[in-house]
Amino acid sequence: MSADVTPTLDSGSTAWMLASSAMVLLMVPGLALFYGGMVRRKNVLTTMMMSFVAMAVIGVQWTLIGYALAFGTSHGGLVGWDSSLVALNGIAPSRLYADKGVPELVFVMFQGKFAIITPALISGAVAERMKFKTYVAFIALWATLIYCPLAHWVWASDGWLFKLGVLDFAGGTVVHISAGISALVLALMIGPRRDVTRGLPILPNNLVLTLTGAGLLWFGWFGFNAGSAVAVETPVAGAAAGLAFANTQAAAAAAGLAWMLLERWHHGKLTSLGLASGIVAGLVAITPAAGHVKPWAALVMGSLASLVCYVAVQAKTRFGYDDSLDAFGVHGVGGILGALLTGVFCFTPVAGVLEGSFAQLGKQALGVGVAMLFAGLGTYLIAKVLDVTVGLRTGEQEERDGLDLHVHGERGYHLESAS
Amino acid sequence: MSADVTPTLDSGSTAWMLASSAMVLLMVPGLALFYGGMVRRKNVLTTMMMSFVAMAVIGVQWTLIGYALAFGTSHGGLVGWDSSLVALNGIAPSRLYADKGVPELVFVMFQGKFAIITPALISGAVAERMKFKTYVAFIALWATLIYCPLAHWVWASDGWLFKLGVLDFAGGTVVHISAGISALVLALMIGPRRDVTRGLPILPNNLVLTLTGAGLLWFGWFGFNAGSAVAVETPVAGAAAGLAFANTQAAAAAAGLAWMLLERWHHGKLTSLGLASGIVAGLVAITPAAGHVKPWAALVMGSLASLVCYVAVQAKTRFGYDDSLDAFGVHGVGGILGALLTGVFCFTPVAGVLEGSFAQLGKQALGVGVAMLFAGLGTYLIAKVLDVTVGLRTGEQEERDGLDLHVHGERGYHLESAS
Amino acid sequence: MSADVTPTLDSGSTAWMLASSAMVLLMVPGLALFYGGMVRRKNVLTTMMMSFVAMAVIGVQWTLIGYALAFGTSHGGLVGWDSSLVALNGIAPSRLYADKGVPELVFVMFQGKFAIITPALISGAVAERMKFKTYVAFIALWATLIYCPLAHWVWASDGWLFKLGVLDFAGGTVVHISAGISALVLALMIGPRRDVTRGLPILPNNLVLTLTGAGLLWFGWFGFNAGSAVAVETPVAGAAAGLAFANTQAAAAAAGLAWMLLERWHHGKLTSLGLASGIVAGLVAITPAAGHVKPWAALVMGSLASLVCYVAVQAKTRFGYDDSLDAFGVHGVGGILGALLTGVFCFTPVAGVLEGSFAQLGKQALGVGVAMLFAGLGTYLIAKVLDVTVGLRTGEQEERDGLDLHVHGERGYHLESAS
Amino acid sequence: MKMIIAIIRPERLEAVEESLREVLDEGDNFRLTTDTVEGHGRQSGEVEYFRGQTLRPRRVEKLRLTVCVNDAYVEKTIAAIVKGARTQPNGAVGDGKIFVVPMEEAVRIRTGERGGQAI
Amino acid sequence: MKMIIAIIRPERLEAVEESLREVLDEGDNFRLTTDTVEGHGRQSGEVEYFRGQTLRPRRVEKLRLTVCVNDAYVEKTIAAIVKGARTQPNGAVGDGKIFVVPMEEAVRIRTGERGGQAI
Amino acid sequence: MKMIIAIIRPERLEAVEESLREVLDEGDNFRLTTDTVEGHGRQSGEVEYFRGQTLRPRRVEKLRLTVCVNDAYVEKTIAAIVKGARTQPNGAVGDGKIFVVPMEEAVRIRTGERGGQAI
Ligand SMILES: Nc1ncnc2c1ncn2[C@@H]1O[C@H](COP(=O)(O)OP(=O)(O)O)[C@@H](O)[C@H]1O
Ligand SMILES: Nc1ncnc2c1ncn2[C@@H]1O[C@H](COP(=O)(O)OP(=O)(O)O)[C@@H](O)[C@H]1O
Ligand SMILES: Nc1ncnc2c1ncn2[C@@H]1O[C@H](COP(=O)(O)OP(=O)(O)O)[C@@H](O)[C@H]1O
Repeated sequence: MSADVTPTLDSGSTAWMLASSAMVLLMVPGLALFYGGMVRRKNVLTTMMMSFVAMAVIGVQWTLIGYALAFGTSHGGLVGWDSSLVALNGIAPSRLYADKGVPELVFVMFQGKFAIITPALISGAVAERMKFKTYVAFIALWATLIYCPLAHWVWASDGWLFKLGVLDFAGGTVVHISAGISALVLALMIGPRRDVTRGLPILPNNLVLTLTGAGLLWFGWFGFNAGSAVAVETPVAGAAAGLAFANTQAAAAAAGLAWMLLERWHHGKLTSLGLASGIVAGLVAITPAAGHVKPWAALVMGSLASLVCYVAVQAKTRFGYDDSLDAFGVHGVGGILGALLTGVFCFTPVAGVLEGSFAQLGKQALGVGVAMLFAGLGTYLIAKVLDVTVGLRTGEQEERDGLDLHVHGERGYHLESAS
Repeated sequence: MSADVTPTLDSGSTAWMLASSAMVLLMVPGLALFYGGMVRRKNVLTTMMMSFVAMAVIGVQWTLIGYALAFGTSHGGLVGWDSSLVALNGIAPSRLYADKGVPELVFVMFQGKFAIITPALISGAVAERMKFKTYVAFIALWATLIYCPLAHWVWASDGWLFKLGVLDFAGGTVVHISAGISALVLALMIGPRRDVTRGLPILPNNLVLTLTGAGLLWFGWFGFNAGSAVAVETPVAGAAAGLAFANTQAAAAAAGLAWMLLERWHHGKLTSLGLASGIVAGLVAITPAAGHVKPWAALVMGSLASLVCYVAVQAKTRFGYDDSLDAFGVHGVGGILGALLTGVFCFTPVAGVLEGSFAQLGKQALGVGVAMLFAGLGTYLIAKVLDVTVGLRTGEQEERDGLDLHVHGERGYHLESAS
Repeated sequence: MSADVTPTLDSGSTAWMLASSAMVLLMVPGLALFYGGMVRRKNVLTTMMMSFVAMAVIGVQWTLIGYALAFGTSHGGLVGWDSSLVALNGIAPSRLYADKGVPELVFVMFQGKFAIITPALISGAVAERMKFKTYVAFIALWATLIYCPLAHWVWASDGWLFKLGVLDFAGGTVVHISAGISALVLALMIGPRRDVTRGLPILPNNLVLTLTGAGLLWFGWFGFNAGSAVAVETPVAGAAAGLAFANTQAAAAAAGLAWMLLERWHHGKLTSLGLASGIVAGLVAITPAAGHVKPWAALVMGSLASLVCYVAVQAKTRFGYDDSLDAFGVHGVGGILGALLTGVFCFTPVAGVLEGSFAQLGKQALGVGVAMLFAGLGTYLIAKVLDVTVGLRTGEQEERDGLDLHVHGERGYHLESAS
Repeated sequence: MKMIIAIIRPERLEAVEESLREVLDEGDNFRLTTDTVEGHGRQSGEVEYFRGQTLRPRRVEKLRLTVCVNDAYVEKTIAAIVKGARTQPNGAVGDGKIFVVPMEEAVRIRTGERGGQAI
Repeated sequence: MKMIIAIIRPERLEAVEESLREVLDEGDNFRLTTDTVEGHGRQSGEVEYFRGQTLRPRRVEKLRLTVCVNDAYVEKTIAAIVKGARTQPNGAVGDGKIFVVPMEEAVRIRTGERGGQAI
Repeated sequence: MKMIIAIIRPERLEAVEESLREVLDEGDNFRLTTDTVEGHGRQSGEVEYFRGQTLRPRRVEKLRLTVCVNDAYVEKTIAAIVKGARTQPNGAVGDGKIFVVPMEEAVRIRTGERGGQAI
C-alpha cells in the first residue's frame, strides 16, 4: 500500500465494489429462501422475514451508527466512533476509502451488507419458535454490541486483533463464528421446538426454495469474498480478488461433492438438502481464507468442511439441543474450521503451517477463541435481558398453529383450488 | 463535463454499466414474482407474463425505434428521432456515449431496460381481469407514445424539462409517476375485479414469490439507481454512483422498517407483504433523488414514502377503485412524493428547500404535473381506442375460472399427488 | 492484439470478468429452475439436482484437470495439457491472461462456468428416468473427454478449428451444439418415459419456477455473451462486450415474441412456457454470433431461432423419441442454426454471406459438423460403457413413484396443512 | 338425517351456495363442507399446452360438497344443488352428481348435542 | 359397522389421536384416515391482512377424520373424539361435528378379509 | 345402490382403473372420484432424510377412491379393486381397505335423472 501518493478514484475497482455490494445484499433473500424452504408450511413466512427484516433494521442501524462503531476512529482498538460518521453525514461522496480508489460510501455499503446478513444467519437456530418482536430487538442489539466491535477488532486498521495479525479475509471469524456461536447459545436458551421434544418428524415445506437459496448464496458469495479484496489490494479488482473468486468456487464445489458422498455412504441417499448444505459449508470455511490460500488448498478445505460439519450436525441429535436449521452446525463449525485451516494453508501475505510456520495458526486460534467467547457471552447477556423483559419464546398455541398466521397475519401459500 | 477533450473508453465505467444493465433486466422477473405472488392461483402465470412479455415486446420496440424516439436528435425538445438510430443500425460498437467513456450501445441497453420495466409496472393495477392481447397492444403503444417522449423531455440533453432543470436522477418521474398514473387511469376504466365488487376476500397465492421478487427488485434497483450516474458523471463508477447506491440502500431499509411499524400500530401484525411493500415504496421514492440527496435524507424520504403510500393504499378501499396490486398506490404516490422531496432535500448539483432555495421544488412540481397530465391523458386515449376496438376486459367466465387456463392454456401449479 | 507491449492489469476489465463469471454461475440455478418446473412433482428435486450437481462435480474437475485440458499448451491443436496447470497450481494470482489485463485465475473461473453449465443442459433430455449415479459419472466423463477437447479446438489459440477460422463467440458450437446433440443421443439410447409410451399427459409441476429460471438465464446470459469479449478485445469491458450485450438482448426479445406469435397461430394460446422457451432459443442462437453481427441481425436470428426450434420440438412427437425438456430441440437446433447464421450475418472480424463472402459460412458448417460428429459419437461411446456397467435407466418402480423419494430420500414439497 | 354428497364444477360453488342459502339458512349460517377431488368420467380435463403439444388430462378437478340435513330438507337441498350446479338450461357433461347416504347420528362437538338439532 | 366422520380443527388432531388411542388401540396401531376440507359454517376463517386491508375468508380450513369401527366401538369413539376436539371446557364455535354413517361391508385388500375383522 | 370407498396406494391407481374398466365400462367411460388422504395405520410413511437425520412420517399419503354402483356391481367392483390394489401375491401392509356404504339416492345434475340410471 503506497499511502504517500494521494489515491485517485479507480473506476474499475469502484465498479467491482458496487457490483459485489449488490451481490452480497442478494445473499439475504438467498438466505431467506435457503432457510424458508426447510421449515414447515406454517412458518415459511416468519422464517423468511427473519432474514428480510435484517435488511430493514440493520440497514438503518448501520447507516446511523453501525459504520461509525465498526470503522470510525479507533478507541484503544476496542471500538470505533466518529460523530461525523453518524448517518454517514461527514462522508463526502467524493471521499475515497483508504488508498483503494473506491468512494468511501461504497465501502460503507459493502460492509453494511455484511452487518445485515450476519445476524440473519442466527435466525436458523431459533426458527419456528422465537418471538418475532424479540428477534428484531435481539438483532438490533446484537449488531450494535457484538458485531460492530468485533468487526472493528478484526478489520479496522487499528483493531487489536488486526494488529496482532489475525487473518480473516472475508469474515470467517467476524461473520460466521460470531453468528454460529450466538446461534448455539440462543438455541440452548430457547429450548427445542415442541415437535422435536415430542419426537415428531419435521418435514421441510419446500426444498425447491432451499436449493434456489443455495444458488443465490453461491452467487452472492463471490461478491462477499472477492469483494473483500478491498481490504488488501489496489486495484480491488485484481489479483487478490481473482484468487478469492477461484478459491470460493473450488471450495464450494468440493464441499458439495464431499457432503453428497458422505450421505451416500451414511444412509445411501443423495439429498438435495445435503448438496445445498455442503455448498454452504464449503463457502463458510473458505471465507476467512479466500485470499490467503491456493486453489488446491481450497479444494481440501471445502471437503474437510463438509466432513466436519456433517459430523457436527449429527451431534445436535445426540446432545438434544435444537439448532433448527444448523446455524451453528454449519456456520459456527465451518467458520471455526476455516479460520484455523487458514493458519495451516495460507501462503500470502504470511506463511502457514504447511510452509513450516506455526505462528499464524496460533493467531488464528486466538481470533477464534476471542470471537467465541465474546459473541457467546454477549449473546447470553442480551438474550437474558430480553427473556426477562419481553420473553424469548412464543406461546404454545402460536407455535402449534404456526407463526405466519399469529405474528404476520398471513399464510405462505393459498393453493387450494376454490380460491 | 469536459466535452472539449475527446472522450476515451473507460473500462471501469463500462464494466459497471454492463453489470447494472443486466441488474435492471433482472428487475423484470423480480417484478413478475412480486406481482405474481399476490394474485390468486388461477392467475399467477398471466400476472407474471404481463411482466415477462414486456421484455419481449418492448425489447424489440426499443431496439427498432424506441431509442431513436427517446434519445435521437431532439425535435423542439419534444421528441427525438434519427433514422440512423432505427434498429440501432447507425451505432458503431466503438462509438461512445457523450463524454462518459461508455459505448453508446451499452447506454442504449441500460435505457432499454427502463423502457421495459416501466409499462410492466402498470400491470399491477389491472391484474386478474385485463385482456392479455389488449395489454400487449397497450404497452407497445404506451411505450412508444408516452414513455419515449417523456424520457426525451426529462433525460435528453435537449429535452424541454431537462433544460428547465427538473431533476429526475433515475426515473421517479419518467418511470414511476408515469406508470403509476397510467395504472390508476386504467384501473378506473377497467373497473374492479368481480370478487372485489362482491366483497369476497382475495388471498395471495404465494407470498414466498412476493418476498423473493422484492429481494430481486432491491438487488436490481442498485443497478437502476447507481447505474444512472451515467447521466451525471465521468467516470460513471464514481462518487455519484456511490452516493446513489448508499441512498438506495438507506431509503429501502428505512421504508421497510416504517411500513412494518405502521402496520403494527394499525392492526397489530407485521405482514411480510408489508415489509416487501415498504421496501419497494422506499426504492421508488429515492429513485429521483438518489444522486442528489444525503443518506440521512434518504432515511427520511424512505420513512415518509411508507407513511404516505400506506395511507394512499387504504384510500382505494374508500374510493372503491381496484388498483389490484397498488401500482398507483405505491409507484404513483411514491414517485410523486419522491420527485417533490427531491426539491426539498437535494444538495447537489443544486440546493433544495432545506438549504433555503425553493426554486427547485417548483421545478419538481412542474415535472410532476406535466408527467401526470401527459401520462394520464395519453393512457386514457390509448385505452379508449383499445376499448372500442379489441376491448379492455376479459369475459366473466374467463375471470371466474382464471386467465391462466383460458389465455395461456396452462396452470401455474400441478402439485396434486396423483400426477 | 498488441502482444509486444507487456500487458498490465486493467481493473475495469477484471471487474467485468469477475461480475460476468458470477453471472454465468447463476445460470446453473436458473437452469435448475427452468427444468425443474417442467417435470412432475415427484421429480422436481432430482431434476434440479442434475444441474446443481454439475456445479460440484465439474467445479472440481475443472479446477483439477479441466482447464489444463482445454487451455493448456496445445498438443497438435487437439488437446491441451500442462502439468503446471493441474489444480491451477502453477498460476500465480498476479499472472494475467494473454494480453487482456485480466488475472488468469479469473479467466479460468469464467471458462469453468461454461464447463459446468454445458453438461447440465443435457439433463433436460433424460429427465425423470435416468439413473442419477450414472448421470453423475456421465457428466464427469463427458466434460473431460468431450467438452475439454472441443473447447480447445474452438477457443484455444492453437486449436485446429480456431486456426481454421471457425467463429464461436460465446459457445454456440462448444456449448449448445455439443450439449444438444449429446442430449439427443442419450434420449434415443435411454428411451421414452413410461407415461410418454402410455400416452399419458405429463403436466409441469410448477411453471412459476420455469419462468423464474428463464429470467435468471437471461440475466446470466449477459455475462455469458458479453463476458466472452475476453477472447477478442482489450479492454474486455469495451466495444465488443457492448455489442454482444445488445445482440443478446435483441435476440432474446425477438425470439420470445416470435415463439408467442407462433403459438397463437398454431393453437391460439400464448403459453408462459412458450415465451420462456422462445427467450432461451433466442439466447442460444445468438450465442455464437453475439460479437460478430449487428443488432438488426440479432432480431432476425432470434425470430428464426424460435421458428426453427418450434418446428424441431414438434418433430419429437412425430419421431417418437422423448427429449423430455427439449434439450436437443432448443439447444441443439438453436445452436446449429446460430452457428450457421453467424456465417451469414457476421460483419466483424470477417464478412459473411450478406456481405458477399461465403467462405465463413463454409467454416461455420465445418465447425457444426465436427462438433455434431464428435459430441454425438463420444456421447454414444460413454453412454454405452455406462449402460453395460452401471445401467442408464432407473427401475420401473422408481420411475413410477418418482426419483425424489427413491434417489434423494426427499419430497420437493410438503404443503399439506396438517404438517 | 342424510348426508348429501355432491360433486360439482368448482366454478359453480358460488351459485350453489346462493341457492342453498335460500332453502337452508335459518338465521345463523347454514353449514357445508367442501373438498377438492378429481373426477374420472365422461368429461376430460381442460386442455393444456406444452410447447405446442396438447395435453388432455384424463382427470377433471371437481369440487365435492357435503351437506348433512334432516330428512325434511333432503329434496329441497337436492333441488337447490341441481339449480345452482347445472350450467346450461339442459345441462352439460361434467355438471356432476349428487349422492344421498343415510346418516344415523350427528354430534355437535361444542355442545355434545345429538341428532337433528346438531346438524 | 359404522363409518364415523368427524370434522375438527386441524390443530386438535394430536389431542384426538391421543384420546382415540386409548379406546381403539389393541396392540397394533389403530387405523384412521384424514383429509383437509374447507368448512363453511358459523365460524369464519382466520383473519389475514393485505396491505392494511382485512381479509376474512368465509371458509375455514378443517380436518376431516374418518374412522370405521365395529358397532361396539361407536360410542367410545364418539366420546373420544369429542374429548379430544373440544377446545374450551364448554366448547367454542368451530369445534366441529361428528357424523355416523352405517357401513355394510369392509374389506382388507391385503388379505381379502371381510367385515368385522377387516376393520 | 352402494357407495364404495377404497383407500389404496397412490401408485396403484393405474392398475385399479384398468381392472375396474373391465367390469364397469359399458360403452361410455365408467365414472370414479378420487382424492388424496393421509392414512394413519400400521404402515408408516416413506422415510425421508434431513441432513443425515431419518424422518419417519407417521402418516402415509393414500389415494381414496369413490365409486357409486348399483347393487349388482358391488361384488365385481370390490373384486376388481382388490385385484388392482394388492401389491404382492399375498398382499402387504398398506395395500388398503374397501368400505361399502348404502346409498339411497343418486342424481345426475345434468339431466335430473334419479337412481340407478343416474349412476
Ligand atoms: N358413479 C360414480 N361414482 C363416483 N363418482 C362419480 C360417479 N358418477 C359421477 N361421478 C363423479 O361426478 C363427476 C361428474 O360426473 P359427470 O361426468 O358430469 O357425469 P355425467 O357425464 O353423467 O353428467 C365425475 O367426474 C365423477 O367425479
Ligand atoms: N350440517 C353440516 N353439513 C356439512 N358440514 C357441516 C355441517 N355442520 C357442520 N359442518 C362442518 O363442521 C365444521 C364445524 O362446524 P361448527 O361451525 O363448529 O358447527 P357449530 O358452529 O354448530 O359448532 C363446519 O365448518 C363445517 O365444515
Ligand atoms: N378402520 C379404518 N378406518 C379408517 N381408515 C382406515 C381404517 N383401516 C384402514 N384405514 C385406511 O387404510 C389405509 C391402509 O390400511 P392398511 O395399513 O393397509 O391396513 P392393513 O394394515 O390392515 O392392511 C390406512 O392407512 C388408513 O388410511
